[in-house]
Amino acid sequence: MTTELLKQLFFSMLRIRRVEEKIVELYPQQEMRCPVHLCIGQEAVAAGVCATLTPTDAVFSGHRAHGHYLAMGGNLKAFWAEMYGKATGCCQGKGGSMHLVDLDAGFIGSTPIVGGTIPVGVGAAFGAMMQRLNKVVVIFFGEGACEEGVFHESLNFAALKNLPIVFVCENNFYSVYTPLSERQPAKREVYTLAQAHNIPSFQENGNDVEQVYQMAREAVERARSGGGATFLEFKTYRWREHCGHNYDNHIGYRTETEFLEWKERCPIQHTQMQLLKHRLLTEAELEEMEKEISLELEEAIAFAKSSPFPEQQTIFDHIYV
Amino acid sequence: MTTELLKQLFFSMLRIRRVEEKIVELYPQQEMRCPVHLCIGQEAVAAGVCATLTPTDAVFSGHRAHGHYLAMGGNLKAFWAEMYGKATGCCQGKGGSMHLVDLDAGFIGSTPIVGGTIPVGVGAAFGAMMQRLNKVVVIFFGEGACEEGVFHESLNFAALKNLPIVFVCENNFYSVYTPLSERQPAKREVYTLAQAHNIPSFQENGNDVEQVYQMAREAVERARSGGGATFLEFKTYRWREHCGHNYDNHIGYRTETEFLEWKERCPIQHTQMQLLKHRLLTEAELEEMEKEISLELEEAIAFAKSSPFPEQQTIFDHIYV
Amino acid sequence: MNQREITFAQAINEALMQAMAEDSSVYIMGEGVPDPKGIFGTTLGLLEKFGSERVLDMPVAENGMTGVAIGSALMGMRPILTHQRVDFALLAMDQMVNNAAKWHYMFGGQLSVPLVIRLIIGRGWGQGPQHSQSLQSWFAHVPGLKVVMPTTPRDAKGLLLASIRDNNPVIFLEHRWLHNIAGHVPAESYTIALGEARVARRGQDLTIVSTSYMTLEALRAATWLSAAGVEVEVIDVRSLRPLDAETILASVRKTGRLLVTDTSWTFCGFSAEIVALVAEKAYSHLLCSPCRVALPDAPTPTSHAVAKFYYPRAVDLYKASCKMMGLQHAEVELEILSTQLDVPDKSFTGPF
Amino acid sequence: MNQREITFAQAINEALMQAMAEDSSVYIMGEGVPDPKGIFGTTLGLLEKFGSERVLDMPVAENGMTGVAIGSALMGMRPILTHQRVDFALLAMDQMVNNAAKWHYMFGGQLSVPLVIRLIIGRGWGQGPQHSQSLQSWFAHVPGLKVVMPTTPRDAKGLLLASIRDNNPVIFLEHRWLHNIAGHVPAESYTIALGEARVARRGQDLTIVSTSYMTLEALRAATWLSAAGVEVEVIDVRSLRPLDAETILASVRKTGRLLVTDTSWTFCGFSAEIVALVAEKAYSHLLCSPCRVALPDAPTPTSHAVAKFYYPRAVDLYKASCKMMGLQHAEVELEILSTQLDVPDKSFTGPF
Ligand SMILES: Cc1ncc(C[n+]2csc(CCOP(=O)(O)OP(=O)(O)O)c2C)c(N)n1
Ligand SMILES: Cc1ncc(C[n+]2csc(CCOP(=O)(O)OP(=O)(O)O)c2C)c(N)n1
Ligand SMILES: [Mg+2]
Ligand SMILES: [Mg+2]
Repeated sequence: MTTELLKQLFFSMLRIRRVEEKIVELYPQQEMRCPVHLCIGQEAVAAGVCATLTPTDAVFSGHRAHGHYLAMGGNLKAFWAEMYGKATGCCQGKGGSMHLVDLDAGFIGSTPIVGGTIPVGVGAAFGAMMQRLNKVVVIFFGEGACEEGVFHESLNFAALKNLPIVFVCENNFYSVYTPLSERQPAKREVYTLAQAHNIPSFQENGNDVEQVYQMAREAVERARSGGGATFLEFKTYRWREHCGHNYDNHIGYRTETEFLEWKERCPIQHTQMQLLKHRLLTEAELEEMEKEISLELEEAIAFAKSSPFPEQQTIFDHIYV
Repeated sequence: MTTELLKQLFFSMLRIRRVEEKIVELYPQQEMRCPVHLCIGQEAVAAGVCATLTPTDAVFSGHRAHGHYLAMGGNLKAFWAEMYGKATGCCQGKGGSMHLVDLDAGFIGSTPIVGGTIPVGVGAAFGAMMQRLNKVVVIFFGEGACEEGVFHESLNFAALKNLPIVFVCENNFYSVYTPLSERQPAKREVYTLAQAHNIPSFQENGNDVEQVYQMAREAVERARSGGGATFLEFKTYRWREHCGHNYDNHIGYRTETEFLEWKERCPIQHTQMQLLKHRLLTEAELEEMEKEISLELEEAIAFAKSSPFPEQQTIFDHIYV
Repeated sequence: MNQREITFAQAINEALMQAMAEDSSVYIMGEGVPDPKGIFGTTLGLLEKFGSERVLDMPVAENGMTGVAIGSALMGMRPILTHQRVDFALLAMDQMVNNAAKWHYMFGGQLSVPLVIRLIIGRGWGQGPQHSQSLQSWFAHVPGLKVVMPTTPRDAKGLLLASIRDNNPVIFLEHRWLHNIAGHVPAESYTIALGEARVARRGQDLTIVSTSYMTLEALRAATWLSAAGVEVEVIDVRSLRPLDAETILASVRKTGRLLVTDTSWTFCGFSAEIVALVAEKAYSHLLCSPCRVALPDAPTPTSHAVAKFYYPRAVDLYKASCKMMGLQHAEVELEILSTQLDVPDKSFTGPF
Repeated sequence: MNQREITFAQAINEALMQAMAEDSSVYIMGEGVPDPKGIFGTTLGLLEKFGSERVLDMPVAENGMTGVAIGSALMGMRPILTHQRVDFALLAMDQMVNNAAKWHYMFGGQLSVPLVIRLIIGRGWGQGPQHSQSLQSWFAHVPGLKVVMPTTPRDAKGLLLASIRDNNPVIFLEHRWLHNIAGHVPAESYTIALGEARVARRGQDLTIVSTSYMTLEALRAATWLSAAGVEVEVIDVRSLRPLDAETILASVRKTGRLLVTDTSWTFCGFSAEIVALVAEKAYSHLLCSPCRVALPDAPTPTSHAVAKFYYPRAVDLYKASCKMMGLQHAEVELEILSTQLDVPDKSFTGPF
């Protein structure tokens, strides 16, 4: 991996982190009046996978989608405006945090029904193939979504039609507060489910952006060259509460120890250390990055705050074309 | 396998065949005014599996359920009366061919929504386990049902809770007129889907009642002794049209050759030859069996024909308890 | 004047043929679509003409395949998804309602889902509780969906072509008992606008608002009523959502009497909406209580001996109308009662 | 007299506690049931008391788990299945409607499905199009299901206990904005019969028929109207199926005016059924057009800036009532308009 690329991946992760942290900071102002599912701790998957794509590809995601949207280059102003319920939001205020879209960036949409965008993504790949568009579709979802029947229906069809898809499962071990042990049989790795549908399936450390990138690149290449779908399971960890801006280790569904172990394995810290250690990144450059992000953030938030709310009658806009 | 048992299995298959053939004979009279999904050609699975169960176990099935009902010892009179839409039918006329039940025989129910009874069967096993009932649940379905998401949801839960279930998949290669190749990825055996859920899974010739029996017995024993669920895939073949009493090889969705090959492998013929060859069955005994079945059939049909139709107001019976 | 007659099923088939020929982004998918029976004949010949890429069967996976259709629509395709019975769509409510109906809305008008879902509803020949439901009232409840139920072959073709060209998800419900009925259908490609009811018969004494197959029963009742001196106006709704409220209200304002008949359950059903609409908007014009004749409050029993009492018929509309008109209805020997009631016509020998 | 006050959520919790203590075949299952938040507090403490065999979480697999619940019910268990939002039940319509609603019927009365499905509906705090639907009209359409929507803590407990003891599948819909509202609840175990409406306020000028949270809005409007000299009778439906038609009809026969308010979409919704019922059965008693005040014909927008106009409020009921009474409604400074409209109370800070 070139230094340039690694720095790019690092920047992408850092940017996601800072955006999420800004939500943490501002959420208590009660101006973002919608549920938020933060991805702090999971940034490497978003950054690593999306770096292998172009805006002419197509990305889908679920409720925990901020990172995917941002890593694909989704417009930050439109993102913040959407969080604030403004008319200038990426969904004109119709969606909030759980519905993101930026067609120019290839981010087709995220929705909060668990598993809901999986068949839609498969269909997008199918539609693109029928139209001979050279599009790779990436669908992000959690390990919980693999319990929904529609996940299997989607994989079966993807395999049947040899569709250009990369299924990206972020296995963070929990569905809301429920551990895997209460939901799936013991000693069965998630990625083997996809294998059963004849889809090449791999498992990797989701907190190492280089490994994520390598694995995703192979999968995307396979898809692009007609080799069909791939399933990637990345083990990772969500730091904050399932929904909301707080920490919640104290409420008892997981241990502080477990959290701290994963915090140790912070994907951003990890890459930063490597970059610094090998002198691929200077402290000055790092500061520059932080400044760039912070500036962009300030602008976006100012934009969001100063944007108008949608008018009452927009309730009836866009129900039908 | 004891001769006694083999003869019993043979008799069970023969009885199913003769019942189905009688439907073929009488259906054109237009007194059975409901869809019928005959299992001619697939009798070995029903006979072999159900012989390993007792009436305190619980069996579920789908649209092609006649054989399962009969092999479990479902009441023949109530069966015929149901086919004729009579008040004395096993569902009092509410169900017809696609809804069979005989609680005394352990046949809990069959319904025609593909995959619809799979989670219900799993739930029955769960309920029985919670109540410490020593019950094994068998769920019959076709390979088409394995495409429904609920199939996977059910298997996941069965594995998670280590439930006493035998999943029996009759793979007859078609869903209505659609071959497997248009529905599932090539070179992927159906039983491997279940394996992915951590369920011991096997594949066997579904036209050899001895093999079916052996495999089912192991699975039932595993379930009964706390070993959890097993998935059995039996390859077999439906001779008649998907729904109805005719042959339909001429309409073009499958070849006459394919049909004839499978007809050669008639499960009943196969066992009969073996029994006769080893002189375990005499021609006289065979005749006796035929006579017994024919007599039982005549009685059942007479019962059905002479039974009253349900009264108009029964439309409103049994909507609520 | 071209008075070419073809059946409802042939009209559907012709619409599909023409839509696919006109627009290469139209494709059709469903269990049985390319098979030798071709969805009661409605998809026959499509495979041969347009190939297996555009005319395809599918796994038995209704929710997933609905999602697939939606996704392909987002990429510019115009999928037509078909289920042989509306009951199977119960597995796909998530994708139909959570995604198809809302995609355009929830992303602020970006992209749309030009999807047609053909669902076949039926009655008779022992279909029973899980194979003969009629769920239009559910679909009509959901903003973002359009819901169409043609009665005549001409409407079947024109409405299907309009549905396919529509950029929104359209639920297109075909009653099985209409498939074999013939009528005049123009040969060329044409559309009938969604959202316009059809006045199937003019009259000034009583308005019957009907959906799908019940329109035929209404017309039958109207003939008998005419003989008894009552002129019925029959309004074939055609499009349940958007609804042509004006045509219905105008008729009731004229006749002062409203009878609604529908193939779905009465309670909380589409017929309730029509009565509510009229009660709210034309209350002062009503000369007597409005009335609903739709499915009784029970699942479908299978036995033909009782199913024949389950489904409302022309005779029920006739009786209800007489009552509304204050007529002592003659104990007419109604022909309909002498025939088998679980088949649409003599050629039908099951299963569906 | 014991005037112990607890919240709606506590009342649900108490009902669950008592039902599980009384009957060992009762078990409760759902995403989040045993977790630290305990379904908005309604299932807290159950795990500790009854153990993980009877209080369990589940995979994210709504259709399958509904089937599992049904199967266990067939074997004599009494499952209570819970989804944190009704929208998730869209994935389970197949098992709810094809199986749960029909099992008893389609097998001729053998076995039954004593299943309670708790579904939570809500509004506000940016839940948006896929997380705030209100689907009671769908469930109420289906014979074989019972549909319950309590408003008061007392009813919540009594109706839930009755639902659990009922041998049929009961869809039990809780409005999220009711959970924190306190009221008198008897400590002992008691039931309130399904199928009986509650007259929440007596009056002779106008009848408001309301469901769930809208009952509170109706009572608020009734207070204002009383000040304007209009005495409103508020009927809290409680049980949508079976429906207590008699109480509603008797009230309308007395008042001559009907306003229906419901948390679901207006078009083809439950409010249409009530208007249709009254139009059919009490037409001659109506002094003016009946009126519906329910959700507008749009998916839920997320932005709080527009969501506040989306949901009907007491003020809308007030205005509609004034119109029906022929009153020029004073441009009152209605307190409600000055507060945030996307939260039930000040303690609420999201997300749901
Ligand atoms: C169909 C459906 N069922 C349940 C929920 C409630 N829910 C929201 S997020 C979530 C967790 C899903 O877990 P996972 O897929 O692992 O994603 P994670 O939150 O861990 O990123 C659940 C169950 C939902 N949104 N949709
Ligand atoms: C949910 C659902 N989808 C579609 C159908 C239509 N259908 C009836 S039987 C059948 C074939 C199923 O194939 P399989 O499970 O292999 O059973 P087989 O008929 O081969 O015994 C189908 C698709 C249905 N009954 N239910
Ligand atoms: Mg997770
Ligand atoms: Mg098959």
